Amino acid sequence: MAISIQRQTGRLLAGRAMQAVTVAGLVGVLSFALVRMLPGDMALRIAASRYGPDLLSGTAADDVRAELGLDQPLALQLADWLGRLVRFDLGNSLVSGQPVIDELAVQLGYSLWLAGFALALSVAMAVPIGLIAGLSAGRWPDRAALTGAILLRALPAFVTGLCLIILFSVWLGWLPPAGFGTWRELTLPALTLALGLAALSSRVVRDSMVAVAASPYFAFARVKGLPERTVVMRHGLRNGAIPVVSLLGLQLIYLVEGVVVVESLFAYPGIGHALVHAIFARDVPMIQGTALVMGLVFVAVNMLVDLACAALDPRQAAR
Amino acid sequence: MTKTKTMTFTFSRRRAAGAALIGALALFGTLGPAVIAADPAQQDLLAPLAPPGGDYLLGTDHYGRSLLARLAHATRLSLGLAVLTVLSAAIPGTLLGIAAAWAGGIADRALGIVSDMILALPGLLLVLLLAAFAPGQFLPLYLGLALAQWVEYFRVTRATARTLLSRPHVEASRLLGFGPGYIARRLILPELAPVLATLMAFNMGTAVLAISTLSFIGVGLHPPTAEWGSMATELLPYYFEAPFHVLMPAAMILLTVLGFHLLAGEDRS
Amino acid sequence: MRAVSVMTPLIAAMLGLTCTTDSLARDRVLQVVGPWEITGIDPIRAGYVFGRMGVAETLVTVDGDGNPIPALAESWSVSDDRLVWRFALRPAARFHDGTPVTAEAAVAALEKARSGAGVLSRTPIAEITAEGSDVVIRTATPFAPLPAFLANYTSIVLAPASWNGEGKVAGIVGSGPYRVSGLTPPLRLDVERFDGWWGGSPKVGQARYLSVPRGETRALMAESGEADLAFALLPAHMDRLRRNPRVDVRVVPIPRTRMLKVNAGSVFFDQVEERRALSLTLDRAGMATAILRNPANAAGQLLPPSMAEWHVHDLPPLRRDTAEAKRLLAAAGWKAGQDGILVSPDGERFSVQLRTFTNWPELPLMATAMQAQLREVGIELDVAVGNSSEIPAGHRDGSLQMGLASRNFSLVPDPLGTLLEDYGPDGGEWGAMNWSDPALTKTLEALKTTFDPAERAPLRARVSEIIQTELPVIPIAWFELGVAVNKRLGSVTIDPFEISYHLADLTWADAEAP
Amino acid sequence: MTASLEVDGLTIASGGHKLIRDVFFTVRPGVPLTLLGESGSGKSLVVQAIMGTLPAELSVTGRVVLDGKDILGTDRRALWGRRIGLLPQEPWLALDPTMRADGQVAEVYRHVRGLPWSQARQSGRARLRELGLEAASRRYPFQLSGGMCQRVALAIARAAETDLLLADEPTKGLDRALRDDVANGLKAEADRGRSLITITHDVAVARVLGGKVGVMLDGAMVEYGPAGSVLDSPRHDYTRQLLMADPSAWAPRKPLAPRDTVIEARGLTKSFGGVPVIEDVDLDILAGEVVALLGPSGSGKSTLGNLLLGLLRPDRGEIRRKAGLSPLRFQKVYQDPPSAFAPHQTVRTAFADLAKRHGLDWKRFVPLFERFRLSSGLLDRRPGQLSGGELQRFALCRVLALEPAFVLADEPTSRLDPITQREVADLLHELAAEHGLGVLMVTHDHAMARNLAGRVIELRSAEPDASSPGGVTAPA
Repeated sequence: MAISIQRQTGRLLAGRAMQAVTVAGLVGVLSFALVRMLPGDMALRIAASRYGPDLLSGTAADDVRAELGLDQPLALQLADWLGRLVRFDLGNSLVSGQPVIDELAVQLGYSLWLAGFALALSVAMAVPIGLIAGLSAGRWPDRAALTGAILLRALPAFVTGLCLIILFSVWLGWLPPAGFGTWRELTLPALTLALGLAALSSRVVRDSMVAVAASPYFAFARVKGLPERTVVMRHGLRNGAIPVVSLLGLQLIYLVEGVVVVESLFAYPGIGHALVHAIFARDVPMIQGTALVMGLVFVAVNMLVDLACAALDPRQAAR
Repeated sequence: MTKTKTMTFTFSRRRAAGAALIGALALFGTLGPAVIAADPAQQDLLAPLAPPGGDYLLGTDHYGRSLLARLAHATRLSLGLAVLTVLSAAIPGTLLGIAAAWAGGIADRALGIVSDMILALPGLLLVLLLAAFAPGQFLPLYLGLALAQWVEYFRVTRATARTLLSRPHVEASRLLGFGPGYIARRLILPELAPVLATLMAFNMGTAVLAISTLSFIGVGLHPPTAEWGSMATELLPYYFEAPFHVLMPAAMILLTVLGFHLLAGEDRS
Repeated sequence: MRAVSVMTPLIAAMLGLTCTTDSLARDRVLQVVGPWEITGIDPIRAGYVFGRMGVAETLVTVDGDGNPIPALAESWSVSDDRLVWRFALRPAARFHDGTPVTAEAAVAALEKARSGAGVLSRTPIAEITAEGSDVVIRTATPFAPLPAFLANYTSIVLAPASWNGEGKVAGIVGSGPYRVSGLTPPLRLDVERFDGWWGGSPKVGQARYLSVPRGETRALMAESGEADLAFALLPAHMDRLRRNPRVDVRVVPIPRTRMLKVNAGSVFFDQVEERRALSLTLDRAGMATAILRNPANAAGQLLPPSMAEWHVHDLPPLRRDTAEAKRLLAAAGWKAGQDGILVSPDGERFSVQLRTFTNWPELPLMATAMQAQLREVGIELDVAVGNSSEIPAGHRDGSLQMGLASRNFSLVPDPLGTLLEDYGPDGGEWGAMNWSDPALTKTLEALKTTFDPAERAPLRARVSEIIQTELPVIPIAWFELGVAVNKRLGSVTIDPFEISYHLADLTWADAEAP
Repeated sequence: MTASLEVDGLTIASGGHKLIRDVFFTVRPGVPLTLLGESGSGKSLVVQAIMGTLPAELSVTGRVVLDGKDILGTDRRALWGRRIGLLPQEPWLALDPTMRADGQVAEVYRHVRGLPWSQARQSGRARLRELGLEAASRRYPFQLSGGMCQRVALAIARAAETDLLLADEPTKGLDRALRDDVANGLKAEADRGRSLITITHDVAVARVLGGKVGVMLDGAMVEYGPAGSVLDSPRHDYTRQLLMADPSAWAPRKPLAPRDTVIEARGLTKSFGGVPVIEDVDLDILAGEVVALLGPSGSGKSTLGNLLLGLLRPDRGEIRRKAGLSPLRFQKVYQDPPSAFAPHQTVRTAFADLAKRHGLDWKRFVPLFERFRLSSGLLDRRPGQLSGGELQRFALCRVLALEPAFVLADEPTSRLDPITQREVADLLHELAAEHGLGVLMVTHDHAMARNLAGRVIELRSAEPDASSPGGVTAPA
């Protein structure tokens, strides 16, 4: 059986690796093509992002055009990118001039910290709330949790974030409103994201717990004479976690790209911010690089989710 | 599967409340602009951020424009956009999902790869690039959101339809001579309905919030268009002077999400 | 239930940490926040932040009134033919790597600046050479504003070690009172005191610049005491901050004007009557009150009163008079059409696109306000909020009809630099479009070569007057920089030219005696 | 300590409707009690009343006396696993799918009996060893057969060592061989001095257990007494019917007169994921005969049937149908009747849609409904509101409306109670005779196969560890 699980894992990894390569190629070509089809003068856009509107001028743009070879044939530029991609070279940002890979390393790092912390916070909130709501389905704790979830779900992130800053930074003075580097700066943006995520995942935990609580094995665990707490911990959590894990995977993906609002509100560097700026600036290598990294994160997260599900659920491991 | 779920669309009190809420919003959006005399673009720079009550029922925004009139126009646009986006994503997504599950084999695998690719493409990239083609316009936002959302329906439908198709009652129907159309319409869709309803209710909110996110990063609709997300974003700097004004469009989003949730019915388990 | 009990110690731990780090937080890193992102490390992209944070210096800088004063150059002189400038470097100046600031190093840095998109590339400089400890600059034609061009951040002097073998900037080794201790583009720059600075030892040991794009966040950072200096406050937040006992709000007028650029070659704006009508339609006072929260910012003329040598006090200010505007438009041949929008004799509807951008958050707001105001006289405005490059792009391909921009007249601290670029015979990407005036061109040329202040004054007034009459651009509002200063800081100077935060002069007001 | 349980005057009502009326019995150590009755007779409610797990909306009166104390109406949670143990029905569902077998036994020792983990694990493994499950202790439930799961559940019940053990339909879903195994296991528990209550519809289980038997019908106890007397000389009609319905008690059917071949298979071979399930099978079904396809679970019975119907494609071999027959005339009857109907459709809709699809007149169904004793009131119900027997009869109507030539009946009676089972089997046999229908009946019940079918085909087991694939052994 151990062998079959290993073989299974191997096949899964190979499949995901194939997917990663396809994603890489597709994302690169697609973003290149779309960006080049966009209306407007690309060189001017890049110059505007590089030098700011005060220093922006047509001559600056002409220099940019010549420097970057934007007047070369498109096919040549694309082939150039693909050729470098094979050598794991993503090129330099057209705006900052730094290697894309260096910028992404910084930004992706911060994004993953933020996303990971937000995810952890959301789990820390969603699991107990969902558990209580699920085990009291239809009664007031369930209703209260649902109301809270809808409220948090419906508030734009910038409103939630602003309320948190006012509460934790201005009134209580506990945490800084913006910045990055230590866990203190990380907490508020992560909490903003976590509240939105927990709104959804607490409901999934709840639904999953309702299903588990109605299952014959849950009833049997009680009948065995196990204390309620043991029943929940030993037979509820793990079974209840299986659907939640796949959701967490989806949420992590959403987090890595969907944090633009939070990044901008809390002045936090990240990949969402990088992508938006790259698109505004028509910074093709950065767009390709960010999209590529996000695609690969997607593939990697999916793989982790598969592995986690297999670890949680022996039936999936054997399939 | 010893328990059989019954999919009766009972009109519970919860559903009635949801329908009433959505109905009220729809009414506000359709009749409001006609009934409310104030022009949503009419400015009064000498009376910005007037509190509710007084000359303007809900007060004025930062240009002294009637918030009531703007909310009514915004409701028409935002609610319409949400419904349109969700339908444009749900219908093809569901149909393709059923088709993939039915066809199986290469077609299924191909569609699966396409959906995986779209999921792997950052949704934000798609929307922003489309929006860059026609900045400030309605169409790219709508297209981008629908394009990013259909995959969800496709995946849910495909997974559910695949297990449904292997169930004895579907096999029996095939042996009894029923075709794919009947099976999809009468056997699969009713079973999918609760899941789809929940998904759609959620995505209504997601669509409105996505637009507010876009207007936050400066990719909104042309001024003076009123839309919930951009209203909240524009009023955000005045959070201290006029917190109520920021919360009003947010409250509209809340009511929409709440209404569709109630309408979609009980949480599925 | 169990999970709740797991959460409790977690929360307790977090609160505990909060308290301990809160007491450590007074380790005195001066925090500066502003909206500007650090888009790279090379001077032309991000030199402003190195200049403002006291990392790098220019040969010359300016005082609060915009007069050139010595910086890295102790003194300077210009030859009698006004073609040769000689800057004497401070012998005590050292780069952060310990090497002396030599004339050769300065020349190398300036040559780099001249070859890029920096302001030096727009001067008639013929040659830069090192002669002993002097930097010698030869210009092809007499060029009076040269010191101002040297004060711009793109002209900072960096040590040779700043460049790698390929001639790209690899790190910032400047000569200012602070040296870089950490840089995370695009958001953060950390600096620490450089003890070898020629000007003495700064009081504040460490400082940080954090780019905070949202105005709300900047205000809240000032309010919570997290930021010591918060720049570019939004008007909406200043009143609240003024009531905060810990914060001092300073408002400094800066040489910047929001203005409408119009295509004077288009059927809509080719006659001066049309441009005047446009100007008369705009409710500057309303916008300045509602949006900028200060009616004094309504621009009565292009250049603000703070630019004392250029602002003409007795020039009648631009005003609002919609009746007069309608009359002028009618005189120019525009008649109201069926939907209330004006129509030209050729049947062209007065419907124009206004391009603007979000780098300054008030621009889209003002555009929307103008949209409603122009509507009153029958002009339909389609507001397109996009990227700042769309205005120069539209200027170049002729597709621009109107653009709303914020123009900096102190990029080169002498506005002449900007004016030359914007109102020359061919217009400028951020100035006149399809418009020129021989008298203006002649006056500007004269200013370029006039070194005597007394001769310059009437010429400057002439420039302002011509622009006020002809309105190649329509001034809308002047600019002020709102800064929240935490009261624990002393000796704060806000530089209207945004060249320096003067960190080296700052003190901790509540610092105990050592 | 041993327990005795006395139930007296137990009545359970929902609203005004009495679901259980005046049930009484006594259980003593070593004398097991078996409650016998078909599904819907209220047996499970009795168990729930003893356990204290009845839904709150049901009202309950009477007495449930455990060792002299009336426990009805008290919270019995503290007694679970200590005084009262339960052997669940369908243990493959009642075992935690994500926990290995030994853990599920050991946790009783740890959390109920308070042993340290190391001892708890040892004891858990010892219990499994006693039941011959040593090899299975590190496996997950999905890796165990139904019988093994039942034994794991028994090990759990044994670990708790409660004096009173309730077994709720312990043989549900098991085939005959496993059934006897489970019954003997329960018997052993009773012999160890425990008080045992078993609920079943299987007369054979009651016979093995001995002790006392109570027969339940519509919520009432119609007969109660020592197993020997109740099962050998029943006094109540219903008890007699129940005994008669067991396939072993059926009289062999008159052999039918088969006519020409409706479907034949030659050299059929099918494997799943590289594991051969069917290898080189030849088969002929003639019009007007019932052929039984026998074999233990996993032997490929259903696969063979589905190959014949074209629901699966064979890897090799061919299937020939009688020329000129529309594919619609090859039909199937399913094992689990509720799953063969769309859960949200009323039966009327299902038939109306069928009529519309094939241009049939509704009148055509009416005599079928009458023949199968299906009143028109049932038509407006959904599958969830009908009994298994009713649904299976509707399924037969639905199939017959298309005038089939061949019907694959895939264990059509295994989910039905004995009386309905007999009824459905009889119907199939009659229809084969009347309509010249070829019936292939998949079953694992030898008695039924022998008594019902003209021919019996037996497939050998193709268990994963057995190297020999399934094949036809002995056409009778």
